[in-house]
Amino acid sequence: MSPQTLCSFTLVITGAPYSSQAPQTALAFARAALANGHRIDRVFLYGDGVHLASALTSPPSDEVNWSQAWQDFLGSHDIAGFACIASALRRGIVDQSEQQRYELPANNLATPFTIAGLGEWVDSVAHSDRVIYFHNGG
Amino acid sequence: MSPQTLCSFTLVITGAPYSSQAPQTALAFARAALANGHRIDRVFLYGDGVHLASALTSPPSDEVNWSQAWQDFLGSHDIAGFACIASALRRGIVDQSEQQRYELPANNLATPFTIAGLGEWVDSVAHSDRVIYFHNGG
Amino acid sequence: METLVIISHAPYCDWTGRESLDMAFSLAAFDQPVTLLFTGEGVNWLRKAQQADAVQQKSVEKNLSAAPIFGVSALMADHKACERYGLNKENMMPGVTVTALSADLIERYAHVVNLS
Amino acid sequence: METLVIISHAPYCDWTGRESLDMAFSLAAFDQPVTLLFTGEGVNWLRKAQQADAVQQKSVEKNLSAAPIFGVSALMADHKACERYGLNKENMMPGVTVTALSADLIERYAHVVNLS
Amino acid sequence: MTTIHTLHIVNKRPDHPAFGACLSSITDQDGLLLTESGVLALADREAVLKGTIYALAPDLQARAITVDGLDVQTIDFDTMVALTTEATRVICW
Amino acid sequence: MTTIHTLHIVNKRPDHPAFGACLSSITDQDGLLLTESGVLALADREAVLKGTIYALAPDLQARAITVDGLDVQTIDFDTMVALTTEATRVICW
Repeated sequence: MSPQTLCSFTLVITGAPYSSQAPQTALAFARAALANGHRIDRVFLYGDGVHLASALTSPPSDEVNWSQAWQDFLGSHDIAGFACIASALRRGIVDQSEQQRYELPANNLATPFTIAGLGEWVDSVAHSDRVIYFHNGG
Repeated sequence: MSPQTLCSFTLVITGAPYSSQAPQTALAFARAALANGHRIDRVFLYGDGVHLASALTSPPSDEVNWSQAWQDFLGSHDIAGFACIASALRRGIVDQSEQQRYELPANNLATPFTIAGLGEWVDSVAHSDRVIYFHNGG
Repeated sequence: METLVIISHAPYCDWTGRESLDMAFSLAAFDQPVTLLFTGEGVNWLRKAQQADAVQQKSVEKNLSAAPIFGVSALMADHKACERYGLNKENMMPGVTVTALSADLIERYAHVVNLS
Repeated sequence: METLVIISHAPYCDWTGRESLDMAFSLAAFDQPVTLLFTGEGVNWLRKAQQADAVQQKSVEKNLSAAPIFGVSALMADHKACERYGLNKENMMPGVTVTALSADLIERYAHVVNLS
Repeated sequence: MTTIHTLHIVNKRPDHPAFGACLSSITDQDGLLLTESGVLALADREAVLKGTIYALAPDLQARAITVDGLDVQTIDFDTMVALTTEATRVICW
Repeated sequence: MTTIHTLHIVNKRPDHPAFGACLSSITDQDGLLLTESGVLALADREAVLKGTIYALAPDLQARAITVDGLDVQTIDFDTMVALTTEATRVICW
């Protein structure tokens, strides 16, 4: 692939905000990808990464709210953000329909994230030019 | 301290369910402590451990729901469970009053956990005979 | 366009190993070729006679032995890690190819996943 | 009844170091004696001229240099870790005692905390 | 049961830095209790352990780690609780 | 910019097992991009790196790691994106 080729990316985030630097590194990468004319097919949250989709994250006012920053980024660029259903249910991230199905007291999935299966990731592996992972570092 | 001496314990859990074995090891330890006549002053959730206090955890039905198991244990033995406020807010675990203060769409702190400051932990260090930590392993 | 899923996390201490397996099985379910490679502490997933119920978890031994049926191309284990953790033909589950994590191995796969 | 808080996590990759500091400062705030020990990658918290804003985080350098004022008894760093990461008098923030993590050191503290 | 001075509880895999930090801090009078991934040290040909060694039975069983021929006491949670009450100091690495 | 074959992105501290796994899998034709805690390898006297080495500037700055005299290219996110598009294969360790 020559340097001029435009690419389609999928970003997979497996590290949680505040427990890893993954969401912030991924966001800077995503911004640079778009700025250089590339496309982002989707963002897929897996494992602890699903915590990024929480609507209830409230860090101190002098720290960046990475969940909010990602919601804004996805919304303003109309990029799909998915939280893996199996990872999300185990970690207490649920949307309205899961709330009803499991008779839970609330839901906390932030817009525009949606809940999806691993099929979305498989689709990325098959069709995105590059799948880049942002793991828990440490 | 002789083997017969009864002890007061504080258990500090810093590993999240499904991302660590900490909540399950801690629960087995807590049950054994009570069975042997010891007292548990309090359970303090810190760092990623605050996810244990989520009311929305919904693992597959053939896996143990560690949040539920801990809620039941604390409730039936009338032991206080605290989630550190700073850790909890960063990680999207909030009670009704934090929901109102930060104008959040929901709250997800499971009963009987309450939100508290590090002062509760300092009190344990000063007054419990033993403070035992259950960290993220790996 | 084969994918290599590397499992390097120790068993039972977190869900990373299971979630890596889920990825491999999902690829297989959608007819995407996939191979599993166990490295580091991850090779301990391959020990025979694990009793996951002792820590109130589910065993993955059955899932792993069914991997070929579900369409996973191969189960591989890094030989250095096997040596280090004393895994051999006697105590390792059947159907695992012992090999070496190397640039030559990586070269065979278009996509490599290593949850860590 | 002094507490030793050990910080062994690398800076900025997670919140463990900051949350360990919060513990130490809370003890100090309640007049409980506490010492901080940096080991392993944790010694990198002590390097001068960190620009945390480059990764949109807050610097802890100010907090650390104010530690004695807030009542933290001492800041210590493991000498092997300092050597490994090239930390010396020139590039390490002032006020840190270089020592060795050892049974003798541990012996001085009733309570030891190591978030990890 | 031997009386131990400091009880070191390690739930980390053998090549985790915390395991090394623990080994730097342990004496022959201390106890080393292996839990969770810590029990893998008993299968690890490169591990050199110190102190009186204990391992939590459920974690050994889950991982099918055997201690035959090793100088290790397999214990349950009741004994773990007892060890924490008897030791002068408990460190959870 | 050198053309690289496989791009290895490592965000782990130098003594993390994934760092070792990466080094087992890298050739001289490959690129090694250090991000997050990975940049600590450049201050680590025990680290032996391979391939064409890149380090992400913001992560270096945050940790006050200098690369003077080292054979390392300091890059920004634009270059990181370019490297991922040019490499035959990208592995995130």
